[in-house]
Amino acid sequence: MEVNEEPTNGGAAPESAAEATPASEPTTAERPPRDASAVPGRVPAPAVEVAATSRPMSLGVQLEMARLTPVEVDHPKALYKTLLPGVMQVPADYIIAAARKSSLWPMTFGLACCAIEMIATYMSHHDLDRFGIVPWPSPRQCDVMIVAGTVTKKMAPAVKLLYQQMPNPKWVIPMGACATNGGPYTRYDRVLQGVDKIIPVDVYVPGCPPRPEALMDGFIALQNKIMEERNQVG
Amino acid sequence: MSPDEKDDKPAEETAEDAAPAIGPVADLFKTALPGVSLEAAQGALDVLITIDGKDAHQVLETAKNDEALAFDFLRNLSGVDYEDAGLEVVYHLYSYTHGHNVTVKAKLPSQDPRIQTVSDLWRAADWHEREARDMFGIVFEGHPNLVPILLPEDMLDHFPLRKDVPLAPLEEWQGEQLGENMANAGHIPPGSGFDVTPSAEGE
Amino acid sequence: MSLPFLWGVFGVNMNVWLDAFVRLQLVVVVMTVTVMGLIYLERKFVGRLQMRLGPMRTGPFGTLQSIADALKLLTKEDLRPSTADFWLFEIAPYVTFVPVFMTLLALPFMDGWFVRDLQLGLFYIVAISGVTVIGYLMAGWASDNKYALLGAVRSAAQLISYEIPLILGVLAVSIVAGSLNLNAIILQQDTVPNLVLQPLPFIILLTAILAELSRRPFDIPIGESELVGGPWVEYSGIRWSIIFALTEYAGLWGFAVLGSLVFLGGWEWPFGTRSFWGDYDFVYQLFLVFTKSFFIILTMMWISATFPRLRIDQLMSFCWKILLPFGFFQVIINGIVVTYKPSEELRDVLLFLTSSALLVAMSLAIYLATRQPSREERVGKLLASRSAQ
Amino acid sequence: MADMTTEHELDTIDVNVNIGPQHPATHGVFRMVLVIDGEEVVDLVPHIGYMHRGAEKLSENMDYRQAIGYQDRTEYLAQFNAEMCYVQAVEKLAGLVPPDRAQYIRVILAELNRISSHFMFLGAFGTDLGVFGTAFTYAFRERENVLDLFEEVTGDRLMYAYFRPGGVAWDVPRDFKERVEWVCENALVGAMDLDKLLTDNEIFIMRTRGIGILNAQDAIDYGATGPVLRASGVQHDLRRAEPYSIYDRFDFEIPIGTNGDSYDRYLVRLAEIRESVKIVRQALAQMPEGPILPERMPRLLRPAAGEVYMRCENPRGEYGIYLVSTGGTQPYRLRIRSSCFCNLSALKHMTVGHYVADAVTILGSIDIVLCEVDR
Repeated sequence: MEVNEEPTNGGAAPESAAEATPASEPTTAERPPRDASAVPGRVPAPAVEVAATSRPMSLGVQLEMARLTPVEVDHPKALYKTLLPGVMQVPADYIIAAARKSSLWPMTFGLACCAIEMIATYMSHHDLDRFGIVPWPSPRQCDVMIVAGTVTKKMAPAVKLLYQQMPNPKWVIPMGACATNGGPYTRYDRVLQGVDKIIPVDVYVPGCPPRPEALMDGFIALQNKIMEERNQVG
Repeated sequence: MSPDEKDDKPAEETAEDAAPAIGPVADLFKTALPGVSLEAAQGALDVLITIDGKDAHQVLETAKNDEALAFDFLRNLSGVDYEDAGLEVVYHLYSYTHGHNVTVKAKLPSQDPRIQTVSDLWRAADWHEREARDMFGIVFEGHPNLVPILLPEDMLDHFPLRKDVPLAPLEEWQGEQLGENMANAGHIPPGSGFDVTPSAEGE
Repeated sequence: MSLPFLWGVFGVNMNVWLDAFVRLQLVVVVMTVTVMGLIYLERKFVGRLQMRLGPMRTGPFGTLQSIADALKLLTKEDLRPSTADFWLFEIAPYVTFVPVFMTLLALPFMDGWFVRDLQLGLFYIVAISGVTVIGYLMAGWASDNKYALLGAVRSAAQLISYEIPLILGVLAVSIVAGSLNLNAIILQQDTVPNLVLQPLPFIILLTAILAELSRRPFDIPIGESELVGGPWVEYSGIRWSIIFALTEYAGLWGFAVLGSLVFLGGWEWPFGTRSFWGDYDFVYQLFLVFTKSFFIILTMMWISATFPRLRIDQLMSFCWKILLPFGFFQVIINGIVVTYKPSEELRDVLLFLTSSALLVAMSLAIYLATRQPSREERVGKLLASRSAQ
Repeated sequence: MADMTTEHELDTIDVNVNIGPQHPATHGVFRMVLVIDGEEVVDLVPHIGYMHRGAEKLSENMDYRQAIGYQDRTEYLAQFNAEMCYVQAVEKLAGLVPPDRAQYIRVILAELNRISSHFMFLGAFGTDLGVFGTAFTYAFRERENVLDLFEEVTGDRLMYAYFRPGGVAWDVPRDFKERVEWVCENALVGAMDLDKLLTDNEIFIMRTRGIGILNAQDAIDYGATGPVLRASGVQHDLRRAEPYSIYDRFDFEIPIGTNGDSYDRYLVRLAEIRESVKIVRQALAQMPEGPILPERMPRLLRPAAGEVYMRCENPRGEYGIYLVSTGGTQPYRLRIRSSCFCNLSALKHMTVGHYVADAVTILGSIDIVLCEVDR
């Protein structure tokens, strides 16, 4: 059965998406291949299961896809940028960015195993409070959202809502492989392959789960990013 | 005192012919349920009793109420998809009074699997049955609220653990694209696993 | 005035309004600096209790941390929910904060220095500090959020019910001192601080202050693990920092100074009215007042770091069934002792005896009310008693 | 005019409060809708499934050894116990018998993992009751010691994949015995500190005694196991009732509570820390030298066709692996029986009738791990 190759109409899909699908020889078997008899221990990249295209996508999955549209991002102009004359803005940018950098308040938003490493980072062994980072329960008073764990498609609308509730300027740190691109669970269809599909992301922290030092390194990288982007951020 | 049938079980793969001795629980079941056709076998740890789906409720009710069996703890209830051989609902039971175990396997057709609920016998079954319905589409008649528990509430026709549902394809890396073209996040390339009609993407 | 040289230098004869304005500005500056210091102190002190370092990176030893927090909160986008009631939402932070700031007016920090010497200073402070409840209710109702409403109703119940023990504690002392004017109360304490005369009202006042500021054992409204954030869950940025940070820490400082003036003898107690350094003796008086209030603040922070949170009904029954009756007894007994005008020493001894007897009675009542079965009964065979390990 | 005389019946409406997926008290992504009348909980509707990420489906498409990783990530507070359960299930099917030294290493690491999981519970339970940071930091001081030891042995802080069908991946470092002894010593000190902080604290007792009572019969009916069951007075521990691995060589008591409330659940877990230290010390004393993997390990593991329901005593209850194999290299069906899934189903039964603040306490006292609930 021929794998449909024509790009979707409406031009929105850039060409790069077309050949992103691996060259796949159409397998005729109705069922996906069962015995991975190749080299033991290594799962070969399975051919794209053509069988799926024959099944109509169930209504539930379509309803869910509609809920997973990404968040629209607005960067409002800062008040001091409109009031202060140009020459005064540079020092003002520097001071305000330094203040924001040294008092990042993340939201207590642990999802899965990475949450345990996040809690370990707040505790006395690797103390995040030294950087002025205090976890805060309510999204209204937070600057950073640490997505620590797998974002499933059932949880994605809640993540979007929390992101929209946070006041600007806000940043997102997807912690761990699951939040970056689905991690070990990426092949399951109920898991969102990376939180950057629904909200814009600033600093990715790799690891499964990343060590507390890796999360601290992520925070320091975010601090440097805040200092670099001090004139663009509102 | 561990049930005796566990230690007389020789290593299984050595002798296919000398089938391990079936535990005493099977005989208790046969005496308690003369009318029902059940075939017993000896699994790695417990006795396996295979019955047909229709008289599952009757077997399990006697298992719980009969004082010789007295299985008052439903350990685990899981569905298994044997593709052509149909579906199967497996009940693992344990009795606190006698301390013995049993595995009851109820066979179901794979097209329209229906079985009587056991949530009236054990309240533990309530959530396990809802999960079996989510994953395999087995309908448990008489269940108080058969609402999806692990899947979103409105996903009633997608059963992920069935053998014919494939794994999701690897969507392309979204990181760099996000910068200039937000509309494309979450885009599923054509020809990949999901037959996504453009309208569904909400262009 | 113990600060003659200050006014003389300016050579400006102040009219009343300008004088009040200058003193107010002085109090505002001192308050903001102290609030920032308290926030930094709380994070460091509670961090130290939890074997953590607390802020270290911003400035040497993290000293600029609260400045960074304040500046960040200033430049945050302050959201307002679209369905929120506009004017109520805007005014609520100010209605919460202004009364707390106004209580600082009547506090005499030094021998002669205060913004206004009110004859009913104590009465004024207690009355004004009751207005913050309205601010909480406005915030809770205006932000159209179920959590906020529940938090507001809970905090209203708590603050109003703990207002009365606060009044009784303060009333008992004013009967002893014979006047509501804070200066008179302090001058009366030159030989023996009121804490010795009146231990029970001091305990009642401390508990009531903890509840008034919703600090740890009594922080039902902002119970993080239950209803998140209390009435100001919808506020963000500068509005939230006014309600949460300024109100709580300014109130903490204000009440701590009040407690030290009324009970620990303020700047009067150890040295009486003798002046050591002539015009500059306001230095050691200020030092005395601040060290005493510093100790009260530290004990409050220590309590807030170690105690779990009370449930709302336990909190209410503790106030109505224990603090109130003993407060009333204390006031009645003080009245009796004072009206019979015994000699000076006999009055002090009588006051001390009755008050400490009542304190023992109260702690007995608390023990009976919260009596738990003994450790063996509760724990028994489960955990070997601590000594056995 | 009639109703002017009768006292007008004030009709209050029940407010339903949604303690949503993101909430400091829900240990992850568990959502419960409380229908409350004033402060009292009238009804509770739990919603789970926010962390359902298909560990079972994915392990059915992977080799037997690759599926070990999913056990760590499913039960991420007691990884060694979960791995031990899965690995023993595969061994039962494949007929492998691990050498003694490997069995001892497994028991020592599993019991140490039970200690670190209980410390995590003590910290989280203290936070639910309001001691915001203090309980957590003291509990984590001990937990970091245990994690450092695990890192020396397996190389990773949280996701070990150290147990293999047939034994363990590699041998333990030479100073293993002294390190484990030092960690046990600290665990006892830590348990005593938290005991001092919480057990005799009046407010803690008032908040937890008599809250969320689950009597023995309901606990069995809901399928609750582990500390929740033992707090209700049922003397059932898989290490004693159905001894697996080499647990029948150690003697230890099974702490059981009396009236099944949140306070007893806290005490049972605190007592279990001391029992686990006893087991570890006995295992250390008896640990023999020798190989850690059987000589004849098949390169490609193909267990015989058949099925097994292997169950182990995890810190939160009975963790079962129902493994069906059709002789191939991939498990045909792997079903994880989660202990928190059943304990959580009893939440509504325990919470209705209490206050909102108690609902959070009861949820904390069950000590749930959301990834294990949703798998």
